[in-house]
Amino acid sequence: MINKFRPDVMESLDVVWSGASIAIGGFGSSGRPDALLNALCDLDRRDLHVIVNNVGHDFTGVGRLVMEGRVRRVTASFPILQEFYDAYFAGKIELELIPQGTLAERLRAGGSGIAAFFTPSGAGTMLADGSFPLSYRDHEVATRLSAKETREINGRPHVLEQGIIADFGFAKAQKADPKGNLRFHLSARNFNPVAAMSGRTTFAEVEQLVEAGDIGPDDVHLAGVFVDHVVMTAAPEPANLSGTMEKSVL
Amino acid sequence: MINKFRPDVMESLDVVWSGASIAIGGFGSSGRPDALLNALCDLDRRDLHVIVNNVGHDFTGVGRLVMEGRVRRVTASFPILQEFYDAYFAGKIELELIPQGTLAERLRAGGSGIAAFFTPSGAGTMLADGSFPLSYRDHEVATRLSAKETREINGRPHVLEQGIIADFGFAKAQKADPKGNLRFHLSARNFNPVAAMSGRTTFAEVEQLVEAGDIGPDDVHLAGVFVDHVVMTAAPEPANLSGTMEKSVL
Amino acid sequence: MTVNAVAAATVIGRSRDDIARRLAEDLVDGYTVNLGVGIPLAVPNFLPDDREISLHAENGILGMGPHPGFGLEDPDLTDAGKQPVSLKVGAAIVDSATSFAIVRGGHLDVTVLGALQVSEVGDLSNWYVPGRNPAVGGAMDLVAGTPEVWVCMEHVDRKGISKLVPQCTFPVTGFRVVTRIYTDLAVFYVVDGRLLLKECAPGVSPADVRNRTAAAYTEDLFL
Amino acid sequence: MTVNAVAAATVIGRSRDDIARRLAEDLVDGYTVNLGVGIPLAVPNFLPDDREISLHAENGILGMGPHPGFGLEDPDLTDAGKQPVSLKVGAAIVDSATSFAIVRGGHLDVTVLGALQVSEVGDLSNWYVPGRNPAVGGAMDLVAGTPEVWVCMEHVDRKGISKLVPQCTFPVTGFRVVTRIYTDLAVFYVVDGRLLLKECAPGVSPADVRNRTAAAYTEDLFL
Repeated sequence: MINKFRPDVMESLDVVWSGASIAIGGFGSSGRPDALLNALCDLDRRDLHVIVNNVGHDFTGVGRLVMEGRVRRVTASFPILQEFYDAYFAGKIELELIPQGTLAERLRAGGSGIAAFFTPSGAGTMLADGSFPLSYRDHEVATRLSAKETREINGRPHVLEQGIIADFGFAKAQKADPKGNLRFHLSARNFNPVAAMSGRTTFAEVEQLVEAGDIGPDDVHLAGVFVDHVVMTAAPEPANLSGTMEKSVL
Repeated sequence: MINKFRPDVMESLDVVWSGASIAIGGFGSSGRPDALLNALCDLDRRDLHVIVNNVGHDFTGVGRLVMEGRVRRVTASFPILQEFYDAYFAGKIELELIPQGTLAERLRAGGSGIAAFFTPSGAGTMLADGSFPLSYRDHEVATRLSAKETREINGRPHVLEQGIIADFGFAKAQKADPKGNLRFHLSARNFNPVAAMSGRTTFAEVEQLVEAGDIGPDDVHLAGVFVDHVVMTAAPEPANLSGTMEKSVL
Repeated sequence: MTVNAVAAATVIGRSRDDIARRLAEDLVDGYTVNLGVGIPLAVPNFLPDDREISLHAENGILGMGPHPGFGLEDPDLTDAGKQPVSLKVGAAIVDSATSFAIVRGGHLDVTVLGALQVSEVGDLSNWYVPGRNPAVGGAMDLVAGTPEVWVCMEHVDRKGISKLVPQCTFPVTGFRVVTRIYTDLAVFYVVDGRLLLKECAPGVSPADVRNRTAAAYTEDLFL
Repeated sequence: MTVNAVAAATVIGRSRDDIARRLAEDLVDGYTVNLGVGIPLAVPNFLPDDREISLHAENGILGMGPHPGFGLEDPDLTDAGKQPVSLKVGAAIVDSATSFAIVRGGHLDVTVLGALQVSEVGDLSNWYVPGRNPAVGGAMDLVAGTPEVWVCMEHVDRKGISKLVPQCTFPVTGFRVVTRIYTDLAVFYVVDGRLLLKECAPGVSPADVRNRTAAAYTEDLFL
């Protein structure tokens, strides 16, 4: 019988290598796969390329990876964390900044065998014209994001964006069954399905393991075919996170 | 209060003009919006461009439109109906034949503001190289599908496919609430979500109208923002269609 | 055209809340709307009771409601600013790819955004101040995909310099995307790449607007 | 190389069911597989009990089961051939765009298809016989996206002509996509654009295969 449940997060995640690219779900701390991210730190992986919407507002989640110097490049739309920017301007991390919708679509495209697509988002801007600083050295621009191919379609300029196939996908879900079928809760869904699709090998951390059949065929949010390994979150989510919410005020 | 329920199919569909392009859900007769298609015939609309996976195996659904000579062009992957092919070879209907996955993705792309995308499906084949007959005259090829732009990406040839924005989208669902949120049943979902996304104006025919809130926020298959008008199916689906199934054997 | 910064102190137009209130009047019953940070966040407070406006949040909410009240926050239900929110009856959740399919595909009616600058042809700058931390979020998708992009902003910045400019000097978010501008002093429409002054705020004269506006525009006031 | 059509009558290899049975042996526990029409449809009948193979149908089913039995058919649950099917426990339904995201994105393990012709570098022709009604369905997506494309077919056509050819003469479905070929006479692998004879059917000799095969290949028989 197919059973994607893995009892030990650390053992399961040991296949992730230093230098890997990892697509990570979550929007801020909502739906962020913290158990996987912490395990990655505990396993001492380094030189990572993380593809994620936000780096975070504190030293948890991707913020911890950044603070511990484990990240070589971030592909994101809204990093937030000041310490991330400090590392960026200091030349320690590259930032591939892309529009949020482009990020979501690039992850979906990569996971869907779509090599590239034309979108109007960002056409003609600094994020498409080759001027945005990808990296700094001594607080001077060292390299810039490559200019993106632009084409007029239906009378409007569009930029060509590449699908992202990540070495690994990290998702956080509410529930999983042994086939890897996932169900998310409210807006914690966000980037998790597309991060899972983008990964060559995908890990899902979940709050609840259920029996096969407990998630009805019409109630599956992400089909198990996109998921390779299911682990439990380190701790169940507290019912009320108002304390955390206060901290997340920008 | 937003209420997308429309009591009269004919009155509601009267906005569809002859010559319109219509993206239609369904896979064979499963999930096919027959009430909408019949109303279109009863309203005597002609010269239509239908975008649909199958023309059908009999004279219902899109088959009726074809048999009544109302269709100028079919964009499809698997037409099936012999009378459709007769009309095609006789020069009465154009056939834009495209791979099924390309059809699904073109509809989603059009509805998602993605103007075009590169896919490996069909690269180098008759469906991409400009040789496939789009139309016949006196049983000789009159015009051919345009050759598609091809590009090598990641070492493999890909073809550029355009997003499809249809004038109208026709979908069939199991349930709708007044906001137009839809829920589908099993494999009758198929092309319905993407046909709905592709339409500038979208009609959904449903078996059941429910109150707002009856479909939970995590249980919506297609958000009401993609749906403009909701009508009832002409007749409720019988619980058991084994008779119809017999007829559907190819 | 130069801007008379001194004159700014002598004219009092709409408050930030009043800008949001004025914009809210123009939202049509049944619209689906995305609200950016800043003044736009006040818009829901001023929607007329007889209109149902559905709010979209980039992180995948359609039918977003206000803060649920202290102690009722759900970490799995936050808006695009990571703040706790509630859901209206009939709300739907989508993933991020579908959320931006809705945005890019033109399925929203209006996007309401703040701005650093708007040019006289409707170019918008609102994502990046060079030298500060760069972040873009969904702004470029929202302006590229939404048919109506309405800006709410102060007419002039803290130094009294017009934010309506001949050409944007800050990095651009989208070109020729803004369709309306609501400021403390006036309401402008952008039609076919031309800026039209449609309305002055109560107590503000067309001359007051002229003195504080660097962009070229035509007066086309509602009667 | 010419094909000795007369010889075909004197060799009896695997039946169509036996071709499906032979292929089924090679499916690994846990695989997700798409089955085309023809011989591939018989594959589920021969899966060993100790292996769980998930079946995908293009119209959006993962975990498809057999016909539910007469009287239990559901018009909302059919396979890619429009036939009534059932669901296995733990099945999932997806829309057509996601179904082909799964296909194109390489998330299936094996696609099993019938063929008109397979070339010696693994080109496949199976979608169209010129002069007949053209239809393609999901074949081009399946061969473009699935890492393993296994063909089941008769070794020669009704006229005794080899379906393994130096170059496809029928319109091609996909270039260099086929990885294995299971016929009534033999099993071939395609490795780095070269055809390898891995196995002859019981009672069939390498010479029998050679006599009925127009494509160039190397003998690389399993010991």
